[in-house]
Amino acid sequence: MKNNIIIQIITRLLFPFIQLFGFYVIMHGESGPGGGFQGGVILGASVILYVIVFGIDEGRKLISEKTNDILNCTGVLIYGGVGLLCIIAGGKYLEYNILPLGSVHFASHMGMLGIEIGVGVTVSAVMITLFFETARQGK
Amino acid sequence: MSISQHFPVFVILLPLISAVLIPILSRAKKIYGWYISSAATFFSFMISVSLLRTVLDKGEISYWLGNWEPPWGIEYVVDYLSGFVLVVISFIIFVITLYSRNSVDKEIPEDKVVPFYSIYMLFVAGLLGMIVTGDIFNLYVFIEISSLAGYALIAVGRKRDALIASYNYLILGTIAATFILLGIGYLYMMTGTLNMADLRERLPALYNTTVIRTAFAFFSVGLSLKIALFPLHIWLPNAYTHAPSVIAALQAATATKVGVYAMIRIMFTVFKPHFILEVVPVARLFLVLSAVAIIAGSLLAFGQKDIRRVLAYSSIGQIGYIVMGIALANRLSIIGSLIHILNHALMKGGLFLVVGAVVYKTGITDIDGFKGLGKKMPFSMAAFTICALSMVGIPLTAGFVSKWYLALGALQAGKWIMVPVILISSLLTAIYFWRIIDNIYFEGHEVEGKIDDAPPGMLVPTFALAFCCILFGIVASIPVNITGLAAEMLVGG
Amino acid sequence: MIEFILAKYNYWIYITLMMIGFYAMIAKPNLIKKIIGMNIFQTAVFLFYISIAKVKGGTAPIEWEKAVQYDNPLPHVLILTAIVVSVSTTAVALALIIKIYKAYGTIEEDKILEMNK
Amino acid sequence: MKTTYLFVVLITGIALAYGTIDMPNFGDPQAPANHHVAPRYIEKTHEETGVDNMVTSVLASYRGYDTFGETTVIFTAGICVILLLRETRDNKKKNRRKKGVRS
Repeated sequence: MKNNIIIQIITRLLFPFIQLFGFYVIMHGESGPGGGFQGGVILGASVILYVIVFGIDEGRKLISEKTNDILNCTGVLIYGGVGLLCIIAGGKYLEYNILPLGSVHFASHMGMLGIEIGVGVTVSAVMITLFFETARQGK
Repeated sequence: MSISQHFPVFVILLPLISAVLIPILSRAKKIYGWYISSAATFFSFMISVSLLRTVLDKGEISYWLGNWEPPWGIEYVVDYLSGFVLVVISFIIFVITLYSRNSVDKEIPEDKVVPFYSIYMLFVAGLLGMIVTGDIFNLYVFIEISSLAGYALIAVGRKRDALIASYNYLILGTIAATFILLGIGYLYMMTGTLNMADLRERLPALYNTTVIRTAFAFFSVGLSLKIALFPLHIWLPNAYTHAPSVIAALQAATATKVGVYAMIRIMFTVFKPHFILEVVPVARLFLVLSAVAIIAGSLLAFGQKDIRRVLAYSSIGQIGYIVMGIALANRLSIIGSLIHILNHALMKGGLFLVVGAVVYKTGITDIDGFKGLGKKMPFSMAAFTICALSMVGIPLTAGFVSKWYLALGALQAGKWIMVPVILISSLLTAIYFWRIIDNIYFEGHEVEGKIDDAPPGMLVPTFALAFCCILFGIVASIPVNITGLAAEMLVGG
Repeated sequence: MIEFILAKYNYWIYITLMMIGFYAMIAKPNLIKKIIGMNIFQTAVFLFYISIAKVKGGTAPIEWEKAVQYDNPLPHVLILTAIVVSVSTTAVALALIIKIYKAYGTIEEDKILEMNK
Repeated sequence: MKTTYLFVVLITGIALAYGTIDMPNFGDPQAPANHHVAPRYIEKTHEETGVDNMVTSVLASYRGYDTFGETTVIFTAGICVILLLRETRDNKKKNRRKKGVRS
């Protein structure tokens, strides 16, 4: 699809909006359907769409193998890190209420948001990894 | 507020976080992967020991994740049983991790070492998580972590057969895990809870419903597949044969043991012994299956030429011993089972480590290729002989203790027929190991070229395991006391 | 009898699906078809869990002033986890199949077993 | 061979059907699954965690550790695929050379 100008332009147009929607779904998980996993998959899908249209080499310019590998790990680290923060703050593992952020509800909110972001990062990065690693096999 | 109250969760977090850190930190140098893994498994082992000591002093530890009280939140439980198994498994894992450095250098392509160690640590985290958890769905999640990692680890074996072995393991493992998931769903449907202790209280009223019986059937089949109980063992020989040596040792010594532990949890903690003995007499079925497994495993080990295949089939027989103890379900037999978990992990781990050392030095896995190795690799072969003697169950080795308790348990349960089964199988084991030991020491020098013994990085861990085989044969009272407490907790007096 | 069957119709559907998937998983010689079977098999279990969660007249478990009754949120959570597990297993299985195809040149199980002899 | 497989599948199906006999009806509000643990999630979510979506509150807070496990599973899958499929440039060159020899 490298020569099809219509698809290329439409993809470029849609690309930021798909990502915006992905972020929205991650953030919105607390009050409506959504959450880290779903949003992460949408984020990953945006990159996959981009790679399908522009090819693997262009896609690697967008997100390099090294960044991708590090993002894979970052998500789990964020999740584990939030848990450890709760221990440092004097609670049990993953006890968000204890985080010193003012009100209990706000702390709990922030804790959940933190782990949702962690899940989202890992899921999107892994989706991209899966796609790149399998797509490269065709070469 | 001391840090030690968080130990139950740190045992799992250490390997898990290090699995995540390895791909980031060992970009600079490949060997960092091994350093991080060794450190993490060492601290996990230390924490396990400290947990067991706390349990022995003060009784059961319960850790509420997120501080939600069970059954609403997830609970971690360390009691006599999980404390004991935790120490055993984390010790074996630590020893094998120490050993892995040379073997991985030799058998894993250089560019795969970093992800290899990362998955290795995930596998470890999955196994340890399965032991500590007190929540039945959490158990499923950790089963899946360890099995997914296990599939990939087997697939990195050098030959292409490893791929197909891993694929078959994946299909059967997924069937097993899905059956377990289904069983969990059935239990939840009837009780409304996922906490093991809570299930134990709520289930007896429902023992006569078809739903609970089906749930138990699916748990049994799923877990039997995971531990490779005899008719469901087909994935195991190929997986152990084609996996890299370190992984074969790790799988043989720990993965099936943790599966057996999960089985004990389901049968004696979630359900009560009364259920498998009287309400639905599956204990009898398991007893027959275990007897068949013991004999068939030993017989099948006979015809094999590849040493790893001999060990794999012998594993199937040894799993039979452990299940036999569970099926007899009295105090002595449970002690026998639990000690056999320890012993078999030590012996089979030791044997596979020696095989790994031979592969490292010569690349030979045929039994015939072992001829004359007794002179070329005297230390490795000495360790092999000790572990083999322990497998046979010679007095003063660890293998004797567990078989003794299993036989006592069988007599107490009035199933005296199991005693000759144990004796015959020991005899068969003696014969097929004799074939190998005969090759090692008394046959001519077939191995050509200059071969010296394995490097100390491999010898020391192997000897640590072999030494423990003798240690726990002579000082049997330590494991017997601890498992005695665990058995009392499980089946009462 | 009819009432008994109708009252549990979701469960009958899930049992049928599960049997289809299970059969494909163990009987099909094509490795990809096995994976398809595996997915049907696991999806059947998801259907079972979601069926447990349903309460007559209940709405999605998100707070809403007009709601009279909510569905049970716990099975939804469990199955979210199980879906992720299923996706991961499928990914690993497909990666294995790619490697197998490269090593053997086929993905028919019987041919591979012949080659291994 | 096919009949054996069919037999296994049928046994499984019969076991499942047997298990269905005592199940609560579909959508039954009185089913035990809806009574022991679940009501707290429904009634107290807002009070205890401050979010409106009960699925999220259970997923992230009450049973947050399961979700940690879930994230680990997906991470495992990613690393597994990297382990299985990734080839560095050196290996690729070697492979090409091998192919060249064959042709």
